[in-house]
Amino acid sequence: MAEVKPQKVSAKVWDENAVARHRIQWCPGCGDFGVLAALKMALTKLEITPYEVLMVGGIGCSGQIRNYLNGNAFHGTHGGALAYALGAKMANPQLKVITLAGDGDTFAIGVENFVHVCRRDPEVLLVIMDNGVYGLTKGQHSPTHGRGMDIKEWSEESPPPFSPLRLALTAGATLVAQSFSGDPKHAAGIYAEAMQHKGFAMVNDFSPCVTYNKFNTYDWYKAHVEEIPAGHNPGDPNAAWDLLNDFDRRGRLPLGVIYRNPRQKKAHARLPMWPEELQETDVRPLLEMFR
Amino acid sequence: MAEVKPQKVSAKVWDENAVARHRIQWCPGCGDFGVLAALKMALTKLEITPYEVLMVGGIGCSGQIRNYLNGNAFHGTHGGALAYALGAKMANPQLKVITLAGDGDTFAIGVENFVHVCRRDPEVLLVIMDNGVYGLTKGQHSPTHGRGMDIKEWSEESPPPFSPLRLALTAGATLVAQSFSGDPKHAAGIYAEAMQHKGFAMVNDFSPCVTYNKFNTYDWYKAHVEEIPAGHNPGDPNAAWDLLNDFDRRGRLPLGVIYRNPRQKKAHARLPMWPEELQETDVRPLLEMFR
Amino acid sequence: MIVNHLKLLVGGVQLRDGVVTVSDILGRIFTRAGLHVLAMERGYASTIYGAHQYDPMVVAEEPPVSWGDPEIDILVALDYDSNPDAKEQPNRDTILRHSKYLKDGGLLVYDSSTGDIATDTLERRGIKIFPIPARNIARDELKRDVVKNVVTVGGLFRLLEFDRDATHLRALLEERFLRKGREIVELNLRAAQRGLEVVESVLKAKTWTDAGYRLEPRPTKGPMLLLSGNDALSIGAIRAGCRFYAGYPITPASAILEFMEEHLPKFGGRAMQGQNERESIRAAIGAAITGVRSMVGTSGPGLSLKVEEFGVSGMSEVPMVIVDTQRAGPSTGMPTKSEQGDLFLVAYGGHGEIPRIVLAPATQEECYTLMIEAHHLADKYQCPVFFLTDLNLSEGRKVVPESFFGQQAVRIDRSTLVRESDLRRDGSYKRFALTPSGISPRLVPGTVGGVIKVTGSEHDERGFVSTDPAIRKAMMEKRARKMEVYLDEDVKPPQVFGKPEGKPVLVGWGSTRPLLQEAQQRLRGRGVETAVVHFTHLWPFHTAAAKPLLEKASAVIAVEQNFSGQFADVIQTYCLVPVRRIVKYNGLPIYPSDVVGGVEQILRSGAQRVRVGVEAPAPVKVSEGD
Amino acid sequence: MIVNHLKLLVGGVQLRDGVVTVSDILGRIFTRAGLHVLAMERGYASTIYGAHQYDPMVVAEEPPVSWGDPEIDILVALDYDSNPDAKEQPNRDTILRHSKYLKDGGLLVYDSSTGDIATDTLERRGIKIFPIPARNIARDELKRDVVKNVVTVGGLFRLLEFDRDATHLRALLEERFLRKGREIVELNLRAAQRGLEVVESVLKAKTWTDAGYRLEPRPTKGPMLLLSGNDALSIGAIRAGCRFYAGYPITPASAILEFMEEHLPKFGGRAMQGQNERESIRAAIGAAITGVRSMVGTSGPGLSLKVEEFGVSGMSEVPMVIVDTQRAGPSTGMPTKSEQGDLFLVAYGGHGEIPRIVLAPATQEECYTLMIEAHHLADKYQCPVFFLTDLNLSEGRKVVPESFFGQQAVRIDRSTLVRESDLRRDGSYKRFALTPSGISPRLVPGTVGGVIKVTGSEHDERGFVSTDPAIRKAMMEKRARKMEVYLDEDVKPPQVFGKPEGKPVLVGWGSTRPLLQEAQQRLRGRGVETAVVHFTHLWPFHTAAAKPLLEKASAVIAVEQNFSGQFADVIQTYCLVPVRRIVKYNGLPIYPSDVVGGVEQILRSGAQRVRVGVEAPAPVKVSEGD
Ligand SMILES: Cc1ncc(C[n+]2csc(CCOP(=O)(O)OP(=O)(O)O)c2C)c(N)n1
Ligand SMILES: Cc1ncc(C[n+]2csc(CCOP(=O)(O)OP(=O)(O)O)c2C)c(N)n1
Ligand code: SF4
Ligand code: SF4
Ligand SMILES: [Mg+2]
Ligand SMILES: [Mg+2]
Repeated sequence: MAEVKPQKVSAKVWDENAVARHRIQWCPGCGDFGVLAALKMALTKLEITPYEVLMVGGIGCSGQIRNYLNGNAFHGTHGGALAYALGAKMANPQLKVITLAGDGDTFAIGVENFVHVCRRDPEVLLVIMDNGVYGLTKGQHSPTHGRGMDIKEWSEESPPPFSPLRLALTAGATLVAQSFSGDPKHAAGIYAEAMQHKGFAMVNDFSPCVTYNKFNTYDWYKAHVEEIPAGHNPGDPNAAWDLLNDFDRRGRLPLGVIYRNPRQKKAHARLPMWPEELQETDVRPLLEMFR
Repeated sequence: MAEVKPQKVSAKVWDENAVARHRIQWCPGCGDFGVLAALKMALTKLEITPYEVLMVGGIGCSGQIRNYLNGNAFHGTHGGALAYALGAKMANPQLKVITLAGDGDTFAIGVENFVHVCRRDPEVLLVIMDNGVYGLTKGQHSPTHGRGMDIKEWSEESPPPFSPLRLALTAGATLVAQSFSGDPKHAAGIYAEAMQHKGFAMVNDFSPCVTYNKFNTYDWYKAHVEEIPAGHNPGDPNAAWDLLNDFDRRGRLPLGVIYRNPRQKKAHARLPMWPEELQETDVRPLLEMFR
Repeated sequence: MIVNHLKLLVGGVQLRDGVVTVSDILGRIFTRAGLHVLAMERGYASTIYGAHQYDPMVVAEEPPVSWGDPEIDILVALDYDSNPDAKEQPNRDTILRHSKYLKDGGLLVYDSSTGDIATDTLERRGIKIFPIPARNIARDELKRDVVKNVVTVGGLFRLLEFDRDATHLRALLEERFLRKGREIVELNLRAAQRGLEVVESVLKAKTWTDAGYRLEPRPTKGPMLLLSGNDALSIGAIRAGCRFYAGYPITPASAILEFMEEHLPKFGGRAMQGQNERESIRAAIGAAITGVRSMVGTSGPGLSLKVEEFGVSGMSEVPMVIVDTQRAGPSTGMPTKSEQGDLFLVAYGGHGEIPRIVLAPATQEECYTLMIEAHHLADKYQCPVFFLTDLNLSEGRKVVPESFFGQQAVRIDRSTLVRESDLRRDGSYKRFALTPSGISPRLVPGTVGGVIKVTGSEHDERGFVSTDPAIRKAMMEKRARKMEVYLDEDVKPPQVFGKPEGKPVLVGWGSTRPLLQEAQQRLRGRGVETAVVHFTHLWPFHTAAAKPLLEKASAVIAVEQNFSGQFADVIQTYCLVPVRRIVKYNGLPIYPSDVVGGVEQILRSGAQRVRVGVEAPAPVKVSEGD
Repeated sequence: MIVNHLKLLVGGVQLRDGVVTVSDILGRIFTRAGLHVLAMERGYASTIYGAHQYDPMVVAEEPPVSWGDPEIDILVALDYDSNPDAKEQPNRDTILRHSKYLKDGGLLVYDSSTGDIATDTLERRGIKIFPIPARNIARDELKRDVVKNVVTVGGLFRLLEFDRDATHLRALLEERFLRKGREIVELNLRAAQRGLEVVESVLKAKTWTDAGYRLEPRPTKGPMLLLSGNDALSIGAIRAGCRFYAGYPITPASAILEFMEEHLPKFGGRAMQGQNERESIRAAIGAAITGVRSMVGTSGPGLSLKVEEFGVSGMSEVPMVIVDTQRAGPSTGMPTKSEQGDLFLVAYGGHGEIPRIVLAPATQEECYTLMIEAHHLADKYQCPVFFLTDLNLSEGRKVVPESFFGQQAVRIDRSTLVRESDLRRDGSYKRFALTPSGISPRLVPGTVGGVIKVTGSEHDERGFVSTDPAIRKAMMEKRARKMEVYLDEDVKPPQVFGKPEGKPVLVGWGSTRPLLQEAQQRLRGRGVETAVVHFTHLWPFHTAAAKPLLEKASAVIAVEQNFSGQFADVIQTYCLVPVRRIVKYNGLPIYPSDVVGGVEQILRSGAQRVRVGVEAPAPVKVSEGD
């Protein structure tokens, strides 16, 4: 697939087969606009065509992104995106499979898929639009709600926030990164790196919800994000962990690729599907064991 | 509840209201026998009565333990145990809620509940009977399958094993421990400590499946487990992490309480349920806002 | 002059234009003025910002029979800019979409901030047009964008000759803003006054003495409330002693969760936002095990994810009230559109066979009363009780007298629970005792002197797992027996309006009752006498009450907001009478005219099935979010 | 002397005693000898070790019509110790449970290692008893515990005068053990010889010339196979071009997963053990999106957890074959007992309304052929296709000639897929084009020149989200239209045996067909002429074929292995004829005598519903695991 480039991959290509720009139904200023811009940049830079892309959207404001740019897209159940992506990639390794979902979708209802896909390590990119809330259902707390807040007492109903990066590392993701949609150019660089990773890549993107999260705003993020130091070795899991500890201690949020360590994996071809590949299936060898 | 001790809590008490010993349907030598013995020791030691206990069983060979000793018990869906336990404890904080489940139940189908309950931190003890397989469905790989094996190449179908302790730490469990059912006395001490923890306590117990796991046997565990050094400070999350790194590096499996760090939590009373508590509910104050 | 009898519709761009703000102010003030408000349909999109939103509202002196037809008397268009997709003019989205439903002689109020628009065709229909540059007034004159909605409200009140001294408006503004400072209140009142002035200048310029509609306050006996079905059922649950609630956010059930989170703790209860659909119901089951009355609420997709837990509740005999605020499926479907498409799921969903009860309230009042019944039934029969509302009933609001909530004597009967004092200490207690009624006295954990083993696998009387064929058979029959008792003791027969003998009978369930009653009246006006048979107790199906009724009909016609006529199928199964169907599944409410047309078509042509809703009101096709 | 016609049952303690080992050896060798074996019921517990296990098996010269009644000719009790719960004697569990079903004149073989037991009452019934101290012989004489099963087999073969020169046994042992060394083979043969000797000494002591039963090899045309429903359906799926399979382990579907994991990669496919029920089906849907024929398999609890994905497949029009190997529910129910309790779930499960097809094979052969059809239908109609087997059919084994699998011409028709060459490059391709058949040509991602947007929300022809009422209506009708086409072009009518006119008609579905045919024969023998109408294509219900048939019957009697008579309800819904029911739900298979008795009761008393299976075979009540 990748060798066929039937259309010039310019930034404009991404507006075809997509919802018209003026019909995008995000709130003005929503962080997801930045993610959309960054995605287009990364795809354009890597000269990926819309034909070879399969975007799997979560359910939420964020998941709508799949219809806001060109490329094949699927959207099933809330929380299920990564599992569909896994199956699609296993079936057709030539597809560029990108999962685009919210923090609620990924870490609340979808956390089981997240944990298991980290272990399975398909060559799938996940971009999480992390806004600390359930945007689409009008602002309830997501698992990352409370980031940066100074809360002293917890309850079962209101537990402390959750660390996407640490969970990804622990569960076995082979690329773990973080970006900020307030700086789409920088984010695009991270996405592009993650898109080329031979394994499961998670990018947690801080994508402010201007309507329902009045705490983790653009300004708040600007005051708290910090690029990963140049000397950081993403190949070393301990270095990754230490980096997170260091940033936590300083109350800062790292941007960049924190961990990258591809795993030795079995290669697979696209699964047979056309009649000419299937017509002559000979099941006789399967019968012998029943004699 | 806890103040009423209507029957002498001797070890024998645990055999009442339970499946007769000779009817226990575990394979002779199954590690779960050790867990059963250790549980009885810990409960007896703490003078807990069967009346105040609520055991929530997973589905699997392991989950059957709930019927093999006295005490209230519940068992619903595969993977759901922790979520039932959460609700029960929230509703009646006087109950001693103990969740008893397999590694498949907890980390495959039930991992979402595990992650979320770690965050929510109810005063619930979880004992995992970790045998690396799905015993009850005849030996398929569980998420901890492959422990100690030297595998070089992975695939989506056969991913690397999964670390219960690290996941618990990352997800926010406030007590994380590990035990070995091959040494029930030692395990009982750990259970007893975990039972007194004011928050969510996870004990991962190595409980060999003599029928389906021919790799992680008693002997294998005996050769690999090692008690946590006396100087370890379980109150320090970094120390816990370092300890795991150190044991991993040495190819050893730690036994004992790795982490213990109770969280500041809101106190709750038992929820009203009797007619005398509910009869006079006055909803008029709720109506005013609709005027 | 039409007095105290109109339908108005407020439209605009979602989140931006304040549609809900305006309709809230109107609804609340009309209610306080003793008028009856019924605002059942809530037109919004499953995106937060930018889609078209509209709120229709019937206002009348007497409680309206139903929400009526799409025709409206007054259209209030809050959007101030043009729709770039629309070739046609006038190009305000709200006007494009809804003006065809404006009655001749009706009124159009629109925000003319970006300029007046061409309205000749409307004017030719006798429609009176009131351009108000509300946004400009707010922004340029009053320097506060947000007061634009109050400008419009002020204009509207003037049109309707309502609240001329702004007593009601002032009271409301003071309630809301006084704590922010009197200036805010005054600013808002000035905004209203400016709206009023604009309307007066239009009236004057057009030399109209009035707009043709008037709303007059009416005296009431005691305070009146404007509340939604979700509000009413939440209050009902609290009254019924529900003290644990769990839900995962989902339209249109989220409001229940938010209500419970805010208010349940005041009654000693706890409400929890689940981290997913399964955690919610499992935690609720966990709470129920301990004896607490417990409930979950969700909508279609969330219900599908809970199916395995229906079986847990049924098999382990742990009571559970499950609210399903139905929305249009399947799958993610149309999250903000109403439908009655989940009946099959609640009646038949789940592997194997369990006892279960399905209730469906018809009105906001029944959301309250039937919810109290739901908790009682769950407790008594120790099984899942489904409570089926739908988006329009759950989110739609209606005026109900406050006194209504005091009328209902509520007895909390927990006689199926065993207390410590009831317990014989000989260890003879059996959680799943095989009783004649199938109902086994229920002990909760923590009771000194007794221990329970509760399990989702088949079990013996003590709760130990068993596959002994005789035990299995006895236990299946025990559980099923509970539903026989329910059919003897607790089920309510359908409500019957008119006499079914020899007549076409309109059958409905849940939220369609008002609609059927209005259709019946209209059909009577057209010389067609029908009966209406309406069910709130859907499952187990009450064959003994329904069959004799329906067998007498000349034709049984089920009216349902779904594709297949799910309840019609249930009736066919149990009554063995053919059921014709009028079905609608385009996301819009069923209108009385749909039913009138459908019935006439059936009587004329003998049609088995009429699919109504062919004509769609939306002229512009726009893709949305989820 | 009874030749080539018997039912035997092997019982013992699960895992410990080798019940499956023995029945496997017997089944395989009888098959090779040209006999027909039918071993449908598999009696085991949902624990690994220690429960009672039993395997009944019919062996005959011609293919047996069905599995027959519980009565057995030969009982083989492998358990060597006593049941501590049993007050009664003899106290071997297997004998306690099953000896009452031993026919007078039948045979009992038991392990007498811990001593002979009292068998006078059996002997009084003319039963010949053969105590074999198999365990002692194995342990003490042969020094290898495991060969005890072969001792018993050797004894049994001697009794049956079968394989006297041990040719078959030797061949089997060599296949299995030769790579471990010839000594093992010889040791086993010696074990068989010892069993033979013990039996001979009993015969001699009792002065019996023979045991009264004999099995004689028969010539066959080509090799015969002994395979299970799960084996057959897995092979069928591979033949049909299924190249992705996902499943989460669950009884009785795990065997499909294991088969696929082992064999699918040889055909270029991939099989995946899901980490849970949802991951399985979602990954399978993901694979299906890319165009691969894809399947999942599970049983009741797993199916309940997949319900939301039914809607995804239906709404997004992604084909999916879903195997449900039904077991007794509800909830965890009885994981190792068979039932037909999931029909409602597959037909009605899920919020909202989707097109779906439900198929249910009756035999191992149909597991193969119908599975090929299932994949074809999923592909053509782009919706979920449910494949309903049950535990007995899935795990039960039957002799099928190997040539059967070559007979079926299989054409892989993927004409609903769009290829790159079919694609016009003008961007006009629409994934959800509104076609007259409702079937839209399907493009898969990766095709140069076309892009698809596939969504579980309501959408327009291009797949963009829409709630436009007209689009919604058109899309609901498009999807529903596919099922009209299916009913025109692909559904198969029920199979009819006998003439329904004026006669009682026995209706069944899925695995009960053999049973109904045997019951029909027996009823005929008792002077009651019936017809049998059996369905494999259950949903959408084929009213056009069924109604005329059933209306002619003097009584319609559905025979189902569930509580409520789920298919009977479906028939009532669609045919409006009253359906009587013979139902069984105690975990045991329905026996022909159940049906004969049920029909006679219905004809005698006019009963609406007969619940069979009152008498339970288990004398000892023992709690089990899950
Ligand atoms: C099974 C199910 N439960 C609930 C919902 C309702 N729902 C839609 S989006 C959403 C959460 C969205 O939050 P997030 O993933 O963070 O996305 P955001 O809108 O913030 O981008 C929920 C709960 C649903 N669609 N399906
Ligand atoms: C929804 C569902 N899926 C599958 C099963 C089948 N099942 C029963 S136990 C089990 C796994 C048990 O493994 P584990 O939790 O490790 O327990 P163990 O038997 O090893 O103690 C499975 C898959 C089920 N009961 N329910
Ligand atoms: S609600 Fe929040 S997340 Fe959703 S579109 Fe608006 S700003 Fe973005
Ligand atoms: S199969 Fe394994 S886990 Fe299950 S009882 Fe036997 S030894 Fe224990
Ligand atoms: Mg979010
Ligand atoms: Mg296990």
